Amino acid sequence: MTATICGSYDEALADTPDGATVLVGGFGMAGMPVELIDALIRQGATDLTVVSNNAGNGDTGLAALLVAGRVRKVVCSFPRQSDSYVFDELYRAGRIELEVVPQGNLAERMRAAGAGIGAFFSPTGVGTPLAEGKETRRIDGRDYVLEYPIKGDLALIKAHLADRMGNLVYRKTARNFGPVMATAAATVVAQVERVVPTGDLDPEAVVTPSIYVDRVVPAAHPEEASA
Amino acid sequence: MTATICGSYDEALADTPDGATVLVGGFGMAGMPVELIDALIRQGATDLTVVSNNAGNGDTGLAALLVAGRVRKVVCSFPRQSDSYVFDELYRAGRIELEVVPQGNLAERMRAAGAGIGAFFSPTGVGTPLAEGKETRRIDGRDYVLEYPIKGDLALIKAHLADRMGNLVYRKTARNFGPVMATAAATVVAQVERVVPTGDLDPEAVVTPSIYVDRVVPAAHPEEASA
Amino acid sequence: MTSSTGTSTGTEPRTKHEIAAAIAHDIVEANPGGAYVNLGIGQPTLVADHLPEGSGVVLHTENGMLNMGPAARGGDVDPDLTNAGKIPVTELPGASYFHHADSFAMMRGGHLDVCVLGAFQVSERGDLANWHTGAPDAIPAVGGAMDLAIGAKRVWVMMTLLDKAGRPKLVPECTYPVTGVACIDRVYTDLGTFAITPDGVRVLEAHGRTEEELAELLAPVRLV
Amino acid sequence: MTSSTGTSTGTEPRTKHEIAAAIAHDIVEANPGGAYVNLGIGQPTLVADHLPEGSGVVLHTENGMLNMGPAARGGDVDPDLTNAGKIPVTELPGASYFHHADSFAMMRGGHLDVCVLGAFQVSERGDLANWHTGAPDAIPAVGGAMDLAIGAKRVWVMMTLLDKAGRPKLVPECTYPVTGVACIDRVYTDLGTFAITPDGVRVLEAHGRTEEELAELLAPVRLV
Repeated sequence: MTATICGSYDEALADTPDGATVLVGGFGMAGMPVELIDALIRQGATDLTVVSNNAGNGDTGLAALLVAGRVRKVVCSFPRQSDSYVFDELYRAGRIELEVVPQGNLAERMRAAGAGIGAFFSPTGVGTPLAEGKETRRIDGRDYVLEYPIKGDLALIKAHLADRMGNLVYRKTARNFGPVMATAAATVVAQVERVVPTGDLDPEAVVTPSIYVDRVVPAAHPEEASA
Repeated sequence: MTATICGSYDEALADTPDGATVLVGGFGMAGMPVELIDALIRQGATDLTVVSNNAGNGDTGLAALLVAGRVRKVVCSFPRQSDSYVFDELYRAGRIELEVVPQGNLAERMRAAGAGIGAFFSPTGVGTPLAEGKETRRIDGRDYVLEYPIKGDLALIKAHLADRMGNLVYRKTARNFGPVMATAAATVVAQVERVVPTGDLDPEAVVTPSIYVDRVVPAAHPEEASA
Repeated sequence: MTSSTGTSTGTEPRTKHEIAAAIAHDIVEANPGGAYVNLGIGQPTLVADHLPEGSGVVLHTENGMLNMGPAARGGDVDPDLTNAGKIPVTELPGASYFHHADSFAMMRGGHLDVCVLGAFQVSERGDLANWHTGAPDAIPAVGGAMDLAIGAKRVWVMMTLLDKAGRPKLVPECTYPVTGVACIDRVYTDLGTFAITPDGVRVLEAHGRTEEELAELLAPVRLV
Repeated sequence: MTSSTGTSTGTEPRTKHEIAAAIAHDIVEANPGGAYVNLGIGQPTLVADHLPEGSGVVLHTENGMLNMGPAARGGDVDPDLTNAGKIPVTELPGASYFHHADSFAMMRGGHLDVCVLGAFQVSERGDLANWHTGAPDAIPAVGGAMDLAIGAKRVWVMMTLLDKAGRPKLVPECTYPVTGVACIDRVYTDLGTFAITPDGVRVLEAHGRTEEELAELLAPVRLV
């Protein structure tokens, strides 16, 4: 199935089921698919597991999804931030589950999901509370902890440009989790600044090949979708 | 240590020790660092383990290294080719060891070495003779075989362009094993068509970041090295 | 889903081009929105010639490219642009290049829709043998075969039903060393097309043989 | 290798800028051919201000960039270009961008030469505690701390030697939850610079304290 260029954020997320595991790109605001998150709130799916580096800032984006009561569990590396009061309150009230994962394990576990790896021995977290209860092994004189893939039902990511096939390029450090999340979810939705004609992206510089992308929503010119 | 631009292939390999494990890029002739292999033959290091997709064709390149008696063991996915008579003879005479590794495991095992992964459960090879004696595990209903990293002392790769810092870009399918081998060896030597000024490569399109590259040998204009 | 190019059961064995056309037809039919497909070295590459214009089928080559075009000719030949069989090919608009670890991650992660492979043998439970004859003096060489065997949502085989000695290649149990276990779900041959199902082997089409003749030829393989 | 900016042992405690300068000096001295360095969030970022022109030091930020430049100001601010502390930064010639899995592979694979981190505590065998105070009501948040702790050939700590209550942060055993085990090989503080060695903690420099006073302050940590 090659990618579909969608006319709206809402169209792209219309079929999101309750209970889905949703990978959400971004590191801080860079690469954060804010418009897709807003559409997910409008769409109404609930009982979600959200996998993202952070757990929302202020009252918008992920925080708004949390406020709306749609999220059962957050898997992230860094929930606690200066303005993560929405998550903090829900967490302290016991109304949301949290799995804290070291950032490198978070990325590598999604990479494993995308690459068909069943599990891997990670050098990160050994001897720490985050490895408690996990299988460890000494290999070639170094200790490792066994980590399992994190697979999404849905990934929401933000890229810079897409071509009509769904090839993606990113901008600077907004690339962050986008490419790895794109490999790790059954359905991948990318919001982009613009959709360019197929052939306009340099094949040597494509970061996310079209095979990983199911739906693309252009921001600047949504009317392009019907072109 | 940032990359050194070398004036000759010989200079780049002068310190290769006997017994080294050498990762050699290329898939067929595309991406094959022929001039570096020739320099390795001249340099004289012996008792080498060579990790490469193939085991040499005709009488040149890897085959010439094998003929010279410098290689103790070959780790590759596909030694047998229409013109791999040099390897075939050595192998049948019991004068060279062979470890056959499925191509995807070969790539992923080097990727693991570069990424600090201690070992990983691979979906490839399960139930086949190439998994015999290896640890297997059923994870989430699927069987996997445990594979370990392949780390090189030296990697010889071919790229298209380098900048003076050692950032690399490749050409088309000649990219193949280069980027992953560059992450997996203690010393990485890249032969390139040309060295361009730092800043001339698009940071979004760099494939091998300079951190992975120790020495660069330009082909077209070796006099650049002294510039 | 019905199989093949409109026809059901033929009275003549299929040529390799007819098999390739049937596979191309079925890829398109099973994937109306387009498909990402890897065609193994050898006869499976013929499938590309039968994909209709605008099918949305995108070809992957495991040496690091999506949207591979036809074989290169004359001045189009570029030694840096080959397929997995090391034959010079071309690039279509929308192509992308990636390194070997990324390319095999794409396969092993199950992102391709269909992979078509040649085979020495396929067992009735879908084991594939296509990398090694088992001859004691043969030099083992696997390439990407074991990754391809498990490297797509659906892995199909294209082969002759009988070997040169007239023995069936669809067998109760592979006698050659296997490439992958329970990984094949369909087998396209000159004499018939077969689905590997949990209950056994189902004849989808017969060509130049009746279903009864196929059952006799393949026994003791369970046909259902 | 001698430590610090030319001086050996000072009579005054070092300011954070002096500590940063000493670290910058030692990075350059230990890596005359240039170095790939990650500077942790907070005070370690000050080290960048003290790297001399032409040092060959290339800064990595774990959110996916090599050759990061100074903080962005005014019109240079680009929301798509930040460091790991989410502060807008700039790009130097020779920069490259990569995704999070590639960036952390770079760290975890041991490709960085030096990483400089803040700490709550460092133990005498080099355990690091810098992610969690252990307070029962604290919301756990680790970010990249555990990857950075094991993410370079040499991992150095920059901190005050004493906490706000005057207790040493270089301790026999971490009482806070650890970030990494036996991962720190040098500790730069206001009162002294310490090497973590297999035999114990060695005072490389003392500032505003004599070595004897440091030994008394840090006891029962073994100073060698």
